Amino acid sequence: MTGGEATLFWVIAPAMVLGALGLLFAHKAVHAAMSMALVMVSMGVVYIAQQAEFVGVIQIFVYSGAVMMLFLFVVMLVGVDASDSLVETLKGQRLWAYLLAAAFVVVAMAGVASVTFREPVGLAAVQEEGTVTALAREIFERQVFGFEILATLLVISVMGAMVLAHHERLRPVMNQRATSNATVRSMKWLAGKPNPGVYARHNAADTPALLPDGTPTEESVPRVLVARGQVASVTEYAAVTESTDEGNAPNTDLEADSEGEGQS
Amino acid sequence: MTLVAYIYLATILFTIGALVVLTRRNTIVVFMGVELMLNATNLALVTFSRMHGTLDGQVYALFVMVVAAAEVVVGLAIIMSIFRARRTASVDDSNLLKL
Amino acid sequence: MSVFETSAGIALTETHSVTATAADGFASLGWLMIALPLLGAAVLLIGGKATNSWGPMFATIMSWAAFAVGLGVIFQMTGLAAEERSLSVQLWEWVSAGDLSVNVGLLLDPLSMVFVMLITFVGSLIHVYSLGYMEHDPDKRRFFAYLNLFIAAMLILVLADSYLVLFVGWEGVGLASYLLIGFWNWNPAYATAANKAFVVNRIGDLGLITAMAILFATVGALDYATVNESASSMSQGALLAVGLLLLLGACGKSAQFPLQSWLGDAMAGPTPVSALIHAATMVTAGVYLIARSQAIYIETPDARVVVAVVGAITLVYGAIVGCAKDDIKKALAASTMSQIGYMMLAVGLGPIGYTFAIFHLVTHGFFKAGMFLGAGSVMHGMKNRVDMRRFGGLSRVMKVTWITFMMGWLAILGVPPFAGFYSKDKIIETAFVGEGWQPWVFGFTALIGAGITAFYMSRLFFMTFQGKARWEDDQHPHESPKSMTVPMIILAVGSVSLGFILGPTGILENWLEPVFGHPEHHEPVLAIPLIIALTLTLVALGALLAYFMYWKSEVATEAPEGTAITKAARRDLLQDDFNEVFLRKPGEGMVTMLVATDRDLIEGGMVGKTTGSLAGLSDLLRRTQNGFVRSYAMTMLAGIVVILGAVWVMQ
Amino acid sequence: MTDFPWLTLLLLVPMVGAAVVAGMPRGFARSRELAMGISLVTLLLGVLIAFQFDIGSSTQYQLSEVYPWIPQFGVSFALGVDGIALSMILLGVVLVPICLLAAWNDVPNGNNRRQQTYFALMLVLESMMIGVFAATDVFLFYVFFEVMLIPVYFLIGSFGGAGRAKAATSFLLYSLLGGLIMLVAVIALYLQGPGGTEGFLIQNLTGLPIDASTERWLFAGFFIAFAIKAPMWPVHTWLPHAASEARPATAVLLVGVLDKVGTFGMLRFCLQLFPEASQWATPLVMTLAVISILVGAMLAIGETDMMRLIAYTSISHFGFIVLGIFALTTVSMTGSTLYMVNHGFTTAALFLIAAMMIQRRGSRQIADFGGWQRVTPLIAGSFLIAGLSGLALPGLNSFVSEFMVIIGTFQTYPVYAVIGSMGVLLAALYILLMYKKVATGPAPEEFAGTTPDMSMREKFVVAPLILAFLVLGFYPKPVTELLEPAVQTTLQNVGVSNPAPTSVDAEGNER
Repeated sequence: MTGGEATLFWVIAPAMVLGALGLLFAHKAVHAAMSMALVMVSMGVVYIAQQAEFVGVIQIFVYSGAVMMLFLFVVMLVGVDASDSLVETLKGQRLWAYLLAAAFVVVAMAGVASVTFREPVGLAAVQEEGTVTALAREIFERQVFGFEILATLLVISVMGAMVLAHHERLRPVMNQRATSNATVRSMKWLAGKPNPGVYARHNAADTPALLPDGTPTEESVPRVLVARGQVASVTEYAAVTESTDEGNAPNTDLEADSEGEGQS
Repeated sequence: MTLVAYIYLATILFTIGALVVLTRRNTIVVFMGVELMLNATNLALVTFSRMHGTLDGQVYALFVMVVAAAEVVVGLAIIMSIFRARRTASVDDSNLLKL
Repeated sequence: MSVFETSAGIALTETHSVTATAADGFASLGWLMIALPLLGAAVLLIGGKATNSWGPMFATIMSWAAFAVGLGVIFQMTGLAAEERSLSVQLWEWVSAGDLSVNVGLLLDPLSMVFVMLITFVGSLIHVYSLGYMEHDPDKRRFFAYLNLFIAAMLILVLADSYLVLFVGWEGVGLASYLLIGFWNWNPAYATAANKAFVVNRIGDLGLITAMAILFATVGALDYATVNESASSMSQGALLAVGLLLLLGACGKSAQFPLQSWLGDAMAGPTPVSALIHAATMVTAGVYLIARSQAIYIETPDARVVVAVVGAITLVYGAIVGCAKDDIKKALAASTMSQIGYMMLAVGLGPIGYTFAIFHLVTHGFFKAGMFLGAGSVMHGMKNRVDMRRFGGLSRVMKVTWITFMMGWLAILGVPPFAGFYSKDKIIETAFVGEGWQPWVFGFTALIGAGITAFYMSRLFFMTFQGKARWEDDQHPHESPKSMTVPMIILAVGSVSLGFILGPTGILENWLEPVFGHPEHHEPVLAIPLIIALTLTLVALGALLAYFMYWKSEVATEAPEGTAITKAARRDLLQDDFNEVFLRKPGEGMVTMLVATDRDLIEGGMVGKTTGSLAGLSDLLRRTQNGFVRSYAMTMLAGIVVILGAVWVMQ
Repeated sequence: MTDFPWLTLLLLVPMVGAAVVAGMPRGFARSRELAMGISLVTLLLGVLIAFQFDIGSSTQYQLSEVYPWIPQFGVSFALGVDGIALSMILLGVVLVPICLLAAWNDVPNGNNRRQQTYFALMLVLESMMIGVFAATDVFLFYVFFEVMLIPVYFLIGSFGGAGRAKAATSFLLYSLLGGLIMLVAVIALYLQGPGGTEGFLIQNLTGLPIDASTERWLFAGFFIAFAIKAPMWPVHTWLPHAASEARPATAVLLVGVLDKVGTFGMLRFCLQLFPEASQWATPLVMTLAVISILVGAMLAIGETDMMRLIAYTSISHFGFIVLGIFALTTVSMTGSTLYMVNHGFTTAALFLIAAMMIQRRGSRQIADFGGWQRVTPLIAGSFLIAGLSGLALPGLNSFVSEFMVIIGTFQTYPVYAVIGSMGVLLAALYILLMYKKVATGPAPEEFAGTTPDMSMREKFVVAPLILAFLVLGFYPKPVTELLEPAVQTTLQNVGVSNPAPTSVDAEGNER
């Protein structure tokens, strides 16, 4: 290891360990993914430093570029906000995990330390005709069978992913006719749902209409808004009407609303 | 300072990856832990390749990457479908291995 | 059928020996005697309902046909010199392995032919009788099939030329007896009686099997010829063992003490069965067996004495039981037991007794069968009642039955010149022959037995036919049809005449001489006329006592309380109670215990505990399989640490 | 034609037949006829093979075939028969068609494959049966010994009665336990042998110079497996469960043929391969055999379930067989091997006829019967005949063999023979008590007159069995002639000669 490489190593190795620790301790999946990406890129750099240029480039392109993006994509799909609860559900899991990990580090490092490695040969000899060429020779001559099998594996995994991600349609698509038929058959909202309420100060789709007895009805608001919890409260406008019409004390907010509405 | 330093680094990364797998419950993070472990192994392979002066280690590192990619593809698809079905990405909630 | 030249021979006393020659001419068809009734049984059983109409008649014809073949053989035999009257018919090789080789072969000799005559003649008569007796039974066909089966088995028994073939007949008659006792097995008690008969007989059979095992181990063969020849070279211990085990077999079949308990219950069968099997033929098989095995008994006087003692005990035992029974058939059964005791006593006395035993066996076959048929006839007229206390005065309404029964009664009493006088008195005389305590004990036992016999047989006769009628109200006794009375008449004629035809003329003695030899004449310890006088006096006393008690005085319709001994005698001298307490109860206890052991200790304990602990262990291991991926991963890491640690430690 | 692979063919016919039956389309209506045809072809082939067999031949195994199978481990696919094996194979191929006929309506033909599976499994079983008896390679024998369990497991487990799951598991675990112990012994035996590519052939393993303690361990390994299979007290508890929960036809093949592998194995492996150890263990084995006889019989007396009762009688009978085998005389061993054949027929008749009554009554409990002689006279009558065969009535098959066992054993072990012969008495008790409770007594009103007696099909099931009783009872010579040379060979291997009659010894004069 030359001095330059050593320097690089001492810079980049702590970075990688930090990134890994980030993965371990980050609460949010996105942060974890970002730390992971850091490790991946650094890893690519290390490969290049180790005369494995092709592998390093692939590491950066494929891993950091494709795989990590895929992770981020899924994280987005699942929910960026999703964060881990720090409460451990399995009794003793965390403690044992750290203990075992410590034991592993000690044992593994002791094992590596006890081995006497011979003087590094270096790759200069085998990569005489160029890194990529040498590697290609290796892959397409000696390991071509394994390579083919890997290719098959990739195809199969793609198929598998497609099958898994594909959503089988269980019933036929509801076209307009089917929808109207279903509506009639259900005997509900035959004449269509009520429109959103129209008020003097607000006539957006998020305000519910009022029923004859003065209660607001959620059916008049688009479903999406309900799901998002973005339905506006009727009381907001009722307060205004109350102040303009003091003599008529309302029993409830809603009644007040309706009265106010009627008067205005 | 010898090439063994890389091996130590790989060991540490591998351990951290294992810890991630053992302690984190978010499936995606666990998965990333697995990737970290694979990468640590790759690092060791590449280092050994350089030590011995053969390209085998690099080839295997490449192969591991391919396998990992395949694994990621399928694994993430599985995570997606589990998430779709159960609205959660926690490993513990899906103790499907138990009858 | 192949005919082998064999050396089947009858060894007797050292000087006297007859070798069986291969049968030729008509006698070579001797197997037909067995085959014909067997065919009858097969046709009736396999033919099913199709043979309902003609089956019984067919069976009867088959039985008579066997008789005819037997006659033919005898006729051929009479044409031969006395020494050559032992014919052998070899059929096929049956059991063979290693040193064991047993042929299915028949031995036609004077002894077996006497039995053939008795069996087929009395048997055929009883077939005829049954035509009438069983006329209205829905299962008549099955009954005749069993009868034919019995005839065939009995003929195998007496015609066999080896112990093993004899054993086939031996168990065969046991089966027929089982089937016939249980013929009306809709009554559970009858089914139980049938089982009892078979099982008690099996105890005897066990003796026979063991005897055969000893014979094979010592002599290496089971045919009479070889056994007789080698008997003298057997060790005393083996001889004694064989003698006693054969006796055990004989006791079972002949209802001798201590295996006599089944005979009384066997009266559950239809009366013709009781007459044929449990009076005339099957029960005498034991006597036949001992007589046939004379070569062994000659060598072992100890076993012979035991035979005589068993006979003596049974003859008194049966007589005592006979005095107390009110059931006409059971009283007759007790009498049978007692009379066979006489025969057993006679064969136990050795060569001098064999001929008389067979003589008594034949006459007994006639008069006892006759009396059983008479009892059947009475039951036929009395709606199957058997309680003699509700009989009485039947002499007026059932003339033929009365007369024929009377002939049998006089014969069994031993009144001259009826058959029993010649045969039984000879046995009593012979019992007095000998030295030491034996003649006195056996002689007086036989003598007193004769007196008691006179008492209980007269009691039976008077209670049934004489005195006042004590019938229940619904009874209208009537004489039985011709098919029943004719056989009774023929048997009665035999009871009257067989004695002086066969006895004083020496016909039977001469006929059997090739088998039993000519024993030297021994003088009894008492003078013969004195013995005869004593016997007749005792008989007269017994009959007179019965006359006063059961004819002249009123007979209670309900059995009186009676003394302890009467009560015991009514219960077969507590034999069944003994068996119950000492055999059945412990046996049942043992079975219950074993079942519990098997269930709790072996299946529940040994096997159950093993599987239980295994299941417990796997339950523990199952806990680790909690379904959490991370737990599993942790075990993997632990495994890796352990492996690495191990490697490290080893380095 | 002697080089023709007859035994392989015999093995393959039912196997291929099973595949054909199983492969028929779902709901195929003629699977029963097809299976029956295949089993009849097998029977025919078996008879043909029996005619190829040369009784006087001096070679131990005839019609033998040896093909290398796993030469690296010394395993070969070697088949061959001696008289004993041939008689057991013949018993099997005769019983299978009878059982198929008896099982005709066991499984209705719905819109599924159950019926086909059932009959196909029976054929597979037949094939395995042939294989296990014909194998002359210890390893091949072991393979058949274990593979045989699979069809039986499914026959019990998916076609049996209410308690089938427990019965099948119990059967499987017991057998596997024995099999595993045997496997260890098999491998250990190979290591003792000459090795090589045919190191598992019985011929190459006979007469090995093994030291005494090793030989005893090996003997124990084999014997335990066979004792479980046979089954002997105290490892018998699986049999009553299996026999009572299985379909009667399965129970027949299981008890009638398969369990004979136990006693067959004792003859062929324990005695032949470990003669010293066999003699060393004889007192123990004989004691167990006598206990089996008596305890089996007494348990039968105390049993209330008809099928279980019959199973217990088999335990008693197996005791007799083992007794005769280890008595080591020609008479007793010929008796035992003949008993193996006879017992097959007797048990078959008992199980099948009892099943006919059980099917009509709808209960296995003896107490639920009574008076059936008047309901179904023909069935009750044949049941009695079968029972009489079971209690060894002379003139029926079992007698000859039982008698030979007793007197043959008496030659060498009189005490065991006498105690064992008590089983004869107990046999009368269990059979007659059962018959009394089942068939005698007043006719039950709810069944009399309305319950059909034996159908034509059932008559065809029972008739060959009763015919076999009579033929083997009166003329067993063809079978004993087949068995005796094989027994003699075994005795020679053990190095025992028959005891001479003692009187001749004592006197020194020959008869």
